[in-house]
Amino acid sequence: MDDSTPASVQNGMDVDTPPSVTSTPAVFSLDSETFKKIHPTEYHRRFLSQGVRPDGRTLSRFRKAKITVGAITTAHGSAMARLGETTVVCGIKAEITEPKTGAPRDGFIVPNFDLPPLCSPQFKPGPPSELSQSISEYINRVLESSKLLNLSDLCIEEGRAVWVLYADIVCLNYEGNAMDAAMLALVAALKHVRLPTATFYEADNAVRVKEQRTIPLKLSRTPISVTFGVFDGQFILADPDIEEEPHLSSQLTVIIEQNGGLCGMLKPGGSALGQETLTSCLEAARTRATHILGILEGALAER
Amino acid sequence: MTQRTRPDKRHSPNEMRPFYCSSALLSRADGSVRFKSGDSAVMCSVFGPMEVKLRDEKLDKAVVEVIFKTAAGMTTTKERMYERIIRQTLEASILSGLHPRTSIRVTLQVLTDDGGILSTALNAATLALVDAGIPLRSLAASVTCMIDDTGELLLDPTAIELERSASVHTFAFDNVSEGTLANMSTGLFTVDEYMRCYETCRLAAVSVQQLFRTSSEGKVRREYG
Amino acid sequence: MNDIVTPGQRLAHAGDYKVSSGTYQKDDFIYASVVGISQILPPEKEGESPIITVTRHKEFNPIPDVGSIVTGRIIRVNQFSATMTIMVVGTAPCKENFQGVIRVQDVRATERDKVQIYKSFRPGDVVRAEVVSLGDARSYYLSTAKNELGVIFAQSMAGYTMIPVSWEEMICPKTKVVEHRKCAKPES
Amino acid sequence: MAKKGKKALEVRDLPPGEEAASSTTKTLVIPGDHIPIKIENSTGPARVRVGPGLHQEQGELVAVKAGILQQGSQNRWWVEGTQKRYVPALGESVLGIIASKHGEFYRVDIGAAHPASLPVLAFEGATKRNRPNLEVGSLIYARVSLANKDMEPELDCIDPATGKAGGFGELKDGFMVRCSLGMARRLLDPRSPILLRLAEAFKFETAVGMNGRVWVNAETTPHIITVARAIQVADGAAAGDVMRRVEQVLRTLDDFMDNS
Amino acid sequence: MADRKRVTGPEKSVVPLLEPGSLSAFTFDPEKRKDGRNIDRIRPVFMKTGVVRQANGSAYLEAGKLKVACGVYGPRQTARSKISSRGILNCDFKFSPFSGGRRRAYIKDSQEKEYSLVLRQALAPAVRLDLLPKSTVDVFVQVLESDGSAACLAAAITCAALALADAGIEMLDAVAACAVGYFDSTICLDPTDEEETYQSGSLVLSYMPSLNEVTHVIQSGEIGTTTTIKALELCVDACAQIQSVMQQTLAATIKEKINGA
Repeated sequence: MDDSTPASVQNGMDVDTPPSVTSTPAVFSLDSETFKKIHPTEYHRRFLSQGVRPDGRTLSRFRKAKITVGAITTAHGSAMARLGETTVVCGIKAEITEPKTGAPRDGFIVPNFDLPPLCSPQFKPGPPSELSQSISEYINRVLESSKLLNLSDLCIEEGRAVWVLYADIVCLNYEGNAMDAAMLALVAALKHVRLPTATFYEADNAVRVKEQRTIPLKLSRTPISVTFGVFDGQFILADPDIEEEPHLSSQLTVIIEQNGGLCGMLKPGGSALGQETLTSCLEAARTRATHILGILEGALAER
Repeated sequence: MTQRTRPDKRHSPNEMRPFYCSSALLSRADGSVRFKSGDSAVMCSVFGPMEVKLRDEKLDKAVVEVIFKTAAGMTTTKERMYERIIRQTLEASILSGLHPRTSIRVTLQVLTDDGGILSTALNAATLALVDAGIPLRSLAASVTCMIDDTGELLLDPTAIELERSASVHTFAFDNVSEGTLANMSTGLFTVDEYMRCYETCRLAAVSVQQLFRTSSEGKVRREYG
Repeated sequence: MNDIVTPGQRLAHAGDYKVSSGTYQKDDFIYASVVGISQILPPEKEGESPIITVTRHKEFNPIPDVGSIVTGRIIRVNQFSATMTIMVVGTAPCKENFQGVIRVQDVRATERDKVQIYKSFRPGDVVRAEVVSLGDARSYYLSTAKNELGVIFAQSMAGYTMIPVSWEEMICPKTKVVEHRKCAKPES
Repeated sequence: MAKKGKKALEVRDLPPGEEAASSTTKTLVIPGDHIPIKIENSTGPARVRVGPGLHQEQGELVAVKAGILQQGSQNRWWVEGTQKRYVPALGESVLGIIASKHGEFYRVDIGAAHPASLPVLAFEGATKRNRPNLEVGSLIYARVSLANKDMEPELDCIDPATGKAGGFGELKDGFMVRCSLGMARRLLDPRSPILLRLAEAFKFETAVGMNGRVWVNAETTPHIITVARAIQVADGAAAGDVMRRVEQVLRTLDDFMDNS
Repeated sequence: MADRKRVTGPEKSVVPLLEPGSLSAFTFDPEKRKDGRNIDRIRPVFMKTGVVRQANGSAYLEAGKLKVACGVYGPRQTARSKISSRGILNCDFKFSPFSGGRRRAYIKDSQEKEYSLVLRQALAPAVRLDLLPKSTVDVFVQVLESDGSAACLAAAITCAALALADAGIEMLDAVAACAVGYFDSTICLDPTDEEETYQSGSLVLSYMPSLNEVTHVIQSGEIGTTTTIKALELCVDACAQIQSVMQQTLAATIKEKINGA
């Protein structure tokens, strides 16, 4: 439905039968679904060696991205991002707090990414998984180190009151590539934030705000996260999905701007990646970022 | 060319801090190492291959567990991210298929942090795995560098230097593959700067590999004469 | 009456039909218990009421039942049993796996006292088995004591897919080493 | 059980090919190092046999552990390292502690990743009616009869050559010390200077397990402690320093005996 | 203690007060509800199934600003050594941090724990757990936006029942739930957050319309019996309306599939 793959490509590839399944040395010919379940890595390998992925995409093809902003009225800014069927919602709530003594004008931004048990059977109830903690932490670092927001813009009264922006990103339907979807929803929601005019009243040491929310945040840039999967150390898969993720030998995330400036790179271990591959991933990421920015601008204009 | 002296008296931006390691400190562990790079020091102990909790058990390979603790003993999201990066980097090195249904636990305790702690921890972990005799396909060596606010590249920066960083880059390279095993870069940087950091760290990793060899040699020679 | 029905929908008077899967009877009526298509099937025996049933609209997460043929992977072996993770029930892959155990007495039908688990299954083998009982709290009890049941896919020590040469042996095509297994007879 | 008195060399025979490294130059390898030995197409007596610490990868031999590259008889190659965790190998003698009793077998802790099982029938003369009676916590000396990465290790207490106990079975009295795997291997060498030196001083018996456990028994407790201490101080000491430390332990014993 | 498993912000923060005068005047008048509804009307409700692909069944429900998603997993093998001839129904209710007036923490609070329990009590009588030996069915509800706490609970129950039906779990009936607020002598269906601040009590009814059986009632406030009975009657009618939307939604899914095939 949301798959941007042309129908011809999808139908042209007989998705139900992986290429050369019957040539298995096994005496038992398993039906495709059973084969996929029992030998998942081999199932993917057979597709990829023919230059196509089980969902019909080519190796370098990203899933369709879709952004809508403003669905959550209880938030000061909100956005829903979809990559294929991966769906995440980011709601940003602004509250008032005291600044740190060392930085009396600086407000706070607190990003958190949650993979609740609702979104996939691989996430259990209880404390957040290592994956969601790592994504939250990396996003936090990117926000800080790329100086996306000038935190002093969040000052209401120096040394007394500043805004704290809680950016909570919740995944509703997990179909792979959480990082890209989370970053996209976050950036879209930040661009959608409107804060009310706030005044600090010395008399009762309290901040009061107007009901209308009119003040947008000033973002210094628009970083886009673009993730690649590496299969068998040799196939580079753009935007890996949930079926591919467990079989990848490595992943690479590029946080990039439209002009090609970088805000982060993350390759959390796995098989080695050479300089040439890095260069080609950076190229592909830049093209993808330009495409995503177009969609983002469209979504913000529609509002 | 004017050479600035770095806060810790190093003369060149391309100079690593001196590093040391000492091993077999914890008698109960199967392998243990203290790795020190300048004033950043990490203690690492390795247990395994040992029995694994049934729910974590993997049919075809050993489970690698990494525990990363700060000097204060805290575990926040930052430590969990480090654990994930270190675990997945070590997984690429460990021949885990030789010990299915077992667990290999790597515990990292930061003693002091003066910058580049992720690299220090990774190097400590690699050496502790060697000490424990865990079968390894290769050895992962990690190096951190930064680009400061003037655009200068500084290898192996200290905490004071990191305060002036425009971007920070940590890489891991092994002694058999072409390319990087792990990379975490943050800040604002260009593709050119990134590639310069990649190349600088790749070269510096060779000297870390040399340390791996001499320290193993020292230990074995001592015991076997 | 091939209608789309939803749970709780009243389908018929109690006496008119015999209830079957997807339906239930309460007081005087028969109701649907799942979303799907309701169907009337002819009676099983002459003189009985026709059968009413509702077929689910989508693949239900399969659950092993007594008599189900299941396929899965051996995860552990000891002298007394082989533990298997059930991945496919019939031809339906499970969304989440179940655990089953093949006890030494259930490996084959003949000479049960001579069975050695190590010579029948190895971790990693793909095995087809039949559910014999719901078993204990942890596992379903499985049996391979039929010709068509047993190992259907196994790798040799050298890591190659082996070819069965008899009911009890498989050969590595590369190293020509023969290993013991309880092999399933391939369907012709 | 047989008494393995006086000298360690009587404990058991060494596996063939491990008497000594035939190479005189000691090559140090670390994981990832390629070993320039041709293994392709080597057959017959020249066939390269790959031992612990080495791995075959696409026709090449690669080191996977750090240590000294060793060549034994029959062209067997391995890496001698400093490992402490035991990985069971077929035919090796180990010291185990009974962890639990089951109907047909005991579960035994041998310090490996998985506990080993020891069938009740794997003892000399054991039948369904006449089975050994070992308690949880008992120390046994056994042989690894099954070692495979896919399975729990299995032990027996029968010497396959004779069908007799041959020294395997429960070890009563005495004391067990732990040491590195390398130390255990060196103690098994009939020329082990440590045990030879101790044997000059007094009588004792030992049973050395390849799993880094050594059982020691002697006439008096101070003598037992002396052997145990000697092994412990030698373990991890620099090669040139081992005998000096053993002498030190022996002197302590003399002092103690003189005083008492 | 700070939650170390998440990125933490400042220790304390507060929702800002509104400037006096900027507050748009609101007083509850049953004749003039802000959204134009009559007191015996529920918000128009939109439902959708199959929103979470990895789940065995899932549903999304939107009523006005209220937005709830639910995923059902199972039947899956019951963990640990609990052997039972009946299946187990687990329910988990969670507000998203941004779903209400002030930002909520991730760790479950008492309200979420209570609602999780109510969810199970309201659904379990309808689910044929006798047909699921050794198995567990997990129901996870995530509120994206709340507008009226009682209405939100009712929406969660309805959404979960829809997801259970979508998962193909056998049920006696599709449970539908709805809420009323008591405003002195007036009973008002499906109150919003704003309206709730003026109410003196509330009632949530979970009901199986086809069987005419109640699975759960929860009421608070000092309410006379006759008023309660009247409220129940109102809810019963509303539940029938809600169930018909559920049925249409489920039937539409099948039709789509038949037409698509």
